Amino acid sequence: MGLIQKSQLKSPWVLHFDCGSCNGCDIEILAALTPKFDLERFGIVNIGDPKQADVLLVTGPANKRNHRVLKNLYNQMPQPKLVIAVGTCACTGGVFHNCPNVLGGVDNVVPVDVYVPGCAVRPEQIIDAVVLALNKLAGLAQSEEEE
Amino acid sequence: MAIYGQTLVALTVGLPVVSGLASLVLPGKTIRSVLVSVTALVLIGSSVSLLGISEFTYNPGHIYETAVLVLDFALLFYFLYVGMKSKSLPVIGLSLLQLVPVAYFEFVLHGVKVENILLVDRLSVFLVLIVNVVGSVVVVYALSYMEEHEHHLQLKESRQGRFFFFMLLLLGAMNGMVYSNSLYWLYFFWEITSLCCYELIRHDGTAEANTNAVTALWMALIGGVAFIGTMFVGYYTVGSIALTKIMTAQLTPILLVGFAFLALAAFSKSAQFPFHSWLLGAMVAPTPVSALLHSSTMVNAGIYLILRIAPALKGTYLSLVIAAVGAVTFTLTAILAIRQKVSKRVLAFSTIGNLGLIIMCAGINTSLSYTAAVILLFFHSISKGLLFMGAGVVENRINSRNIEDWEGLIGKLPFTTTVMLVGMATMFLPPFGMLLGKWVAVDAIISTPLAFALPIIILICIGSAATTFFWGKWLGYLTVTPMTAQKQVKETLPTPYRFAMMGLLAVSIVFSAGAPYIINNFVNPLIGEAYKLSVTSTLMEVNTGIGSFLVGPFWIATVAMVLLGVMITKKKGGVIVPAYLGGENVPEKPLMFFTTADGEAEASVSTVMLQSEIDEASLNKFAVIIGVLLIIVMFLVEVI
Amino acid sequence: MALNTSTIISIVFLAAMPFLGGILMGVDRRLTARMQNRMGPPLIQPFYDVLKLWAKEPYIANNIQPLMAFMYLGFAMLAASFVAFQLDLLLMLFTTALADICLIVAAFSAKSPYSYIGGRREFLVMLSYEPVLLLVEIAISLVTGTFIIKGIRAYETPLLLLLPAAYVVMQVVLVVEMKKSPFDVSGSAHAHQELVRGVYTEFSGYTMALVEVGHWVKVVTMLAIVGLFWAPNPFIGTALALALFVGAILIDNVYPRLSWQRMLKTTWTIGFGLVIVNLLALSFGGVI
Amino acid sequence: MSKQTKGNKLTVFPYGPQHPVLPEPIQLKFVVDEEKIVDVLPNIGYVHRGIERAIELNDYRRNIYICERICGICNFMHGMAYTETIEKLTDTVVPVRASYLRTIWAELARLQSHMLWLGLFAESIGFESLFMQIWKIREIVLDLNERTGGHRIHLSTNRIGGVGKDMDANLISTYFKQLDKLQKNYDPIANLFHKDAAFKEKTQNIGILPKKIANHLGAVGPVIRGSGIPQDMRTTGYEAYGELDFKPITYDSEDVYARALVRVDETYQSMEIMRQALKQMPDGPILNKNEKFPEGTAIVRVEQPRGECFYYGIGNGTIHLERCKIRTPTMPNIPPLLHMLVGYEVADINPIVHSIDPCISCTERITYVNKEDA
Amino acid sequence: MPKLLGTIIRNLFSKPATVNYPFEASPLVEGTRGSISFNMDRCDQCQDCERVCPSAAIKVYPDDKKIEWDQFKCIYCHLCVETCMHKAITALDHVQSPDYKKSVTVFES
Repeated sequence: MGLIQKSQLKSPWVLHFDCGSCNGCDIEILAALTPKFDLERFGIVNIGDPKQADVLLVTGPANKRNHRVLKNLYNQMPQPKLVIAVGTCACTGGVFHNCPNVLGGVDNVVPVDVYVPGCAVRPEQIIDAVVLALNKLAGLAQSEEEE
Repeated sequence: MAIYGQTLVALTVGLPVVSGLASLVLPGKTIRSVLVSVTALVLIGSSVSLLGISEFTYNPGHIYETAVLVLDFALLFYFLYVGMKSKSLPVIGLSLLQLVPVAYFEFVLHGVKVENILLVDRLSVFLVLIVNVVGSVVVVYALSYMEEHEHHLQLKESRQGRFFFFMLLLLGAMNGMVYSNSLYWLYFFWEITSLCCYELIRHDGTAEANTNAVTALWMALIGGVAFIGTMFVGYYTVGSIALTKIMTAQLTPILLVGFAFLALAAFSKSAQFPFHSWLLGAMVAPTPVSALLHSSTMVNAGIYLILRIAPALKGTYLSLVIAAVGAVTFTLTAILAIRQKVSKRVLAFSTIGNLGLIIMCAGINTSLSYTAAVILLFFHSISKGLLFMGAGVVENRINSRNIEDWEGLIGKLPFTTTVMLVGMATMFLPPFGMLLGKWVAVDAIISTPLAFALPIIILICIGSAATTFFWGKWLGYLTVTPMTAQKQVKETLPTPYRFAMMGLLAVSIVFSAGAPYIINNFVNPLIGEAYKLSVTSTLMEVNTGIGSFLVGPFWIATVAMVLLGVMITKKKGGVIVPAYLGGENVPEKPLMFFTTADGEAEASVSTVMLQSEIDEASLNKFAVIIGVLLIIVMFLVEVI
Repeated sequence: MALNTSTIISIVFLAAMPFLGGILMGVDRRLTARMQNRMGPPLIQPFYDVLKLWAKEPYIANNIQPLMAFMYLGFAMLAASFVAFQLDLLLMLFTTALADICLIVAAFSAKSPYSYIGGRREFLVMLSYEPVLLLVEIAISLVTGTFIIKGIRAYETPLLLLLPAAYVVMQVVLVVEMKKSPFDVSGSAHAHQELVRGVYTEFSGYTMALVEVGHWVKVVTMLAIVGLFWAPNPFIGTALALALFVGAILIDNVYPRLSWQRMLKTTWTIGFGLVIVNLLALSFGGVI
Repeated sequence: MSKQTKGNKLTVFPYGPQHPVLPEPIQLKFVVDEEKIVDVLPNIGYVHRGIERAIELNDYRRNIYICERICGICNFMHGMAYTETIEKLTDTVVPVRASYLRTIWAELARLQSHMLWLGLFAESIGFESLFMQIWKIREIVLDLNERTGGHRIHLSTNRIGGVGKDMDANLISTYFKQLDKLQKNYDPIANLFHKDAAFKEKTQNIGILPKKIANHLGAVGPVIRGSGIPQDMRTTGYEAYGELDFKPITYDSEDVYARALVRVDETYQSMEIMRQALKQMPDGPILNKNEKFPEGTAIVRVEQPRGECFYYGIGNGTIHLERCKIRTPTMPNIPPLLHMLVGYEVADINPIVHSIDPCISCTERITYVNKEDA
Repeated sequence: MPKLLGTIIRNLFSKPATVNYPFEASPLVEGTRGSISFNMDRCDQCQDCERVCPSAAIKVYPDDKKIEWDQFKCIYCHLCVETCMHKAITALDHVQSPDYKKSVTVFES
């Protein structure tokens, strides 16, 4: 069992969904994949297909139009799965907090495991967030084993 | 022993004719069913019994010879009548081209006398087996099919008597043909198959059916004319029209022209380029007709003729041209089949292509290639019969011949579709027999001189990839099922359907798995008559000396894999989730997605046809031109 | 069957094939990363991926799909065993086609437009590399006189010296087979494309793991065939195979994805053209 | 459509809102015949947040930040356009140095955006290593961004009446140095875009947008310049552009390749403009504070990386704007996009969609009418 | 000849451009806009920062002399730093780290 758990920690494939952000965080996520930051060091691949993804990176506030898309994508991801809210908007709505069409943070729609503040977030923060999320997954897997 | 053999010969030729006549005369569905079923059983039984008999000759007697003569003239006059009725110049012309020379040949030259009129050897027996087993199954299948068909057409008066008469007559004529040693008798039975073919194609009586039937007829009549050419050549060079005499005679250019005539006849019957259009037109007939024409009878007549004369042509240029015609046909039809929409047209192109492959193998004319040809012939008949029967059932169920409507058929007609899927797999995938044949064919090609083999190698490479393509995409399209966990649909089928399809399926699988046995016991003895043996097969393996096909281990591995796969996937199980649709799935509706203004749209898929890439019209034209050119070359090479 | 040394070696080789494939994929990802001036994942990353996928919650598209995914791996292994036990090369090719068909049926059966178009493209991939590979194999056996690998290995002259063009053609075949740019039309390992994941779109969890391993095995099988080009010395053969492997990665990194029409044109013209020229040269040279 | 394809069953599939090639949610419903695109229907609104309404609700001084976050890529230009609008409404004169700084940073943003686009475009055509290469170089621009404004993406240096940060001599020399480094690294990539045969094959003769139709459908920015029409808002001479020497870049081949080349050349152009501006920039104040409340109407048009951006503001003398209408460049480019797509293959979807450089978060604001006021 | 070939081969034999971030520090640029900190001794609860904050991340409770700063709502624009007349807000250059839960930093005198 140890081997599989280790694999889960070593190979988080991410799915990125833009929920209505300003693009700042999106391009930083992409930037995190590029040579300077190279998320692939951690086995991270931007897979783009919810059915094969482990980590859902959400940017931007949930709004009245796209919350169903977010929900759908989350439901199409098999367990174990993690959700990381990337950016201030995804955490709370941020600068869009009083926009009429915005529901607020994405935790209104799907359960969020890690919140990353920043507008826009820096690639280093994304790396930190993934490490945090994986720690949480490790904790989860351990507690399951105890049961 | 001889008596026993002669009885079986008489049975296989006479019984279908008699029971066919009976079905024409006797009314009633039950009587007909019983009659046909019994005939089928007897035919299967007697053809299997024939396997135990070694070579013998047989002269039926004067009365039969006279009868053949009279009937032949009657037949030719009928063709003339048909030509006049349908105002078809080719039919009239070709009928006259036969009538006059035959009359001259018979009444002036008295050339039809032959010592051994009938000759039963391994090749005949093998062909009889194919004709009767597959043919009988198709005829039984037709019992159910024609009921549904006539119900569908809402006919007031049943025309099934006529239908089964010609079906059975076709079987009888085929049997008679493969026994014939006299070219005249061969020619006579040949013309009867043409007649049956004509009558069966126009069975439904629509305008399209009539036109296509006439086309089929005049193309078949070209074969008849070619036969007469051979008869004259035989008479003037060898002094006899017995096949055995002609084949053993010293090859002279004139004699080769005679063989070229026979090859031409074979091409016209086997629908090789440029004669492929009649077989495509024959699709208008009820499906059992197609099943019969494509699998075991009609087209096999041409193959039989080529296989029969091939040993005499060893090492001639004529043989190479025959191979070239086959190879070109194989490749071009495989490409054309990709873009066909009508299910039966795909099957038809596949038939033409596979016949081309067999003719190519016969033309290459080595021991190995001849083996390949026989294996291919055997398995092709079974698989194609199966596929046509499946296609017929589907057609009657969903009222469409368009394969675009076949999407996800496995959910609607699980039994028939499974039969079809396996049937398709037997056509092009290992470890089934057709692929074994193709594999032997490739081995055969590389053991021939390169200068000649290279173009054929390239044609085969392209052709077999295209074959995989068009079968595979069709096979895949049948499995396109929506994502919901749906209830298993029960499919009810009449017994003849079930019997026919299950029977042929079982035959196909068992013989594929037992291919080494088949090769040892049926194919090799047949090869041994004309060639040195080159394929050795043990219980598990077929070895050509160039490669080895491990039939046994392959089957064991495949079966083990399926079992293991079922076990593991059962254990793992899984939750069925809707398809990926960009996250806009409509809840509870697996194939719908939200689109503009929150409207719902259905995600759909089309078939793969490469319609904009393959230009059928110009390819067809090209095929005809190259076919005509090759035939001209075929007659010219003798001069060299 | 008596267990002798060569049989044991064959069994070990067969069992090692998936692992070899995994390591090669790791090397591939590492090399690709380095070519892009990145550090890249650990070498055994592909194993992490597959193990993780295996343990994920099983999501399937329908009941046919998992079985077909398993059959894909199974037939890929069967094809590999033809190489491992030094049997018939031609049969190996047909078995590979069978594996491909299984993958495509799995993709088709999901009735998802993306995986369907991916499957359609996978057919075109087959259409483009199969005849060429068949021709190369025929060329090999025209030279050696046999399709059986054991016989090919017993041939004394290294094939590379006789069939240099066929070796070059194998590079094209390998690029297509490894699903690398410019011919990753049906679904590439990790690159994004218009079809999301193409033929892999509807696989998830253990079905994806099966397909992934199947792909590794197929790549190793193909490399093993390349190794035949210098059969007398297995080390040089391996080096030849690895050279093409690195070549494929290099090509992947310097080309964008081209259309399937282009793929078909390239493989057919290069494949048929070069092999025919090579064979004709050999024929005039009197070798065959 | 040709005769042959008539009556075939068609494939229908949604492209987006989540799609790995699209960083942003937009849905295009495609109807394809085998692989040929027959019809395409756009579905937008996934990023709609109601920013225009929020601008009306907020204190007008706070809106710079929300405007900047209309789009993270052209954030500086949105902030600039908004401040220009307010400056027009409040009759504020911007100091010369401030307008030069704005010009420099606007071009820096263009540089960043075009590099980002070139990378994304490379990835969309399956050229991952080129994507990595371009984005590696782009880090130089982001570095300059961070040195200037303290953040990699959002500069946030616009203030009403000028700019909030100045550049000292040290920073200016860094700019020159980094620009040279950037250009040196960028040359081989530009060379690739101009000359690589495979790249040409992938992008030439697809997504054709004839000059006439481009004009008719109102395309803007590199899209219309790729169709040979030299339309560039910078030539109107806002901020310091009037004093700088540049010409709009156009290509005549009307296809995806032309649009890519327009952007490739514009990166050089941006670098050149920045160098000119940095050299010509006078000393002086950078902020001119004005406490008036906005009144009247104003229209501002700036050239963003994606094309013309249009701001229309109505002030009523209070702390709130009466109305603020923003038309961003992607919106007018969507109808031309639909025209470009039909008739090409599925494989061409990515390059064609990316050729307009879609910025959906820019696009998605609908007109919001307050019932009580109307 | 593909134009990228030279670059690719050069890349292969040169050191990766990657900063191995969590294991080695990422070089921080001077003047990065990071978190903020309130110096409550200088603050006179004028609420200017609360008014200008574009995302309403700062809440000033003048009665309790307490400031709540929601670091998950803050957009790190440092407008408050610019605005504060008493220079009571310090701009830090380290960015806020991610967390499992959203939390609010409270500054009390």
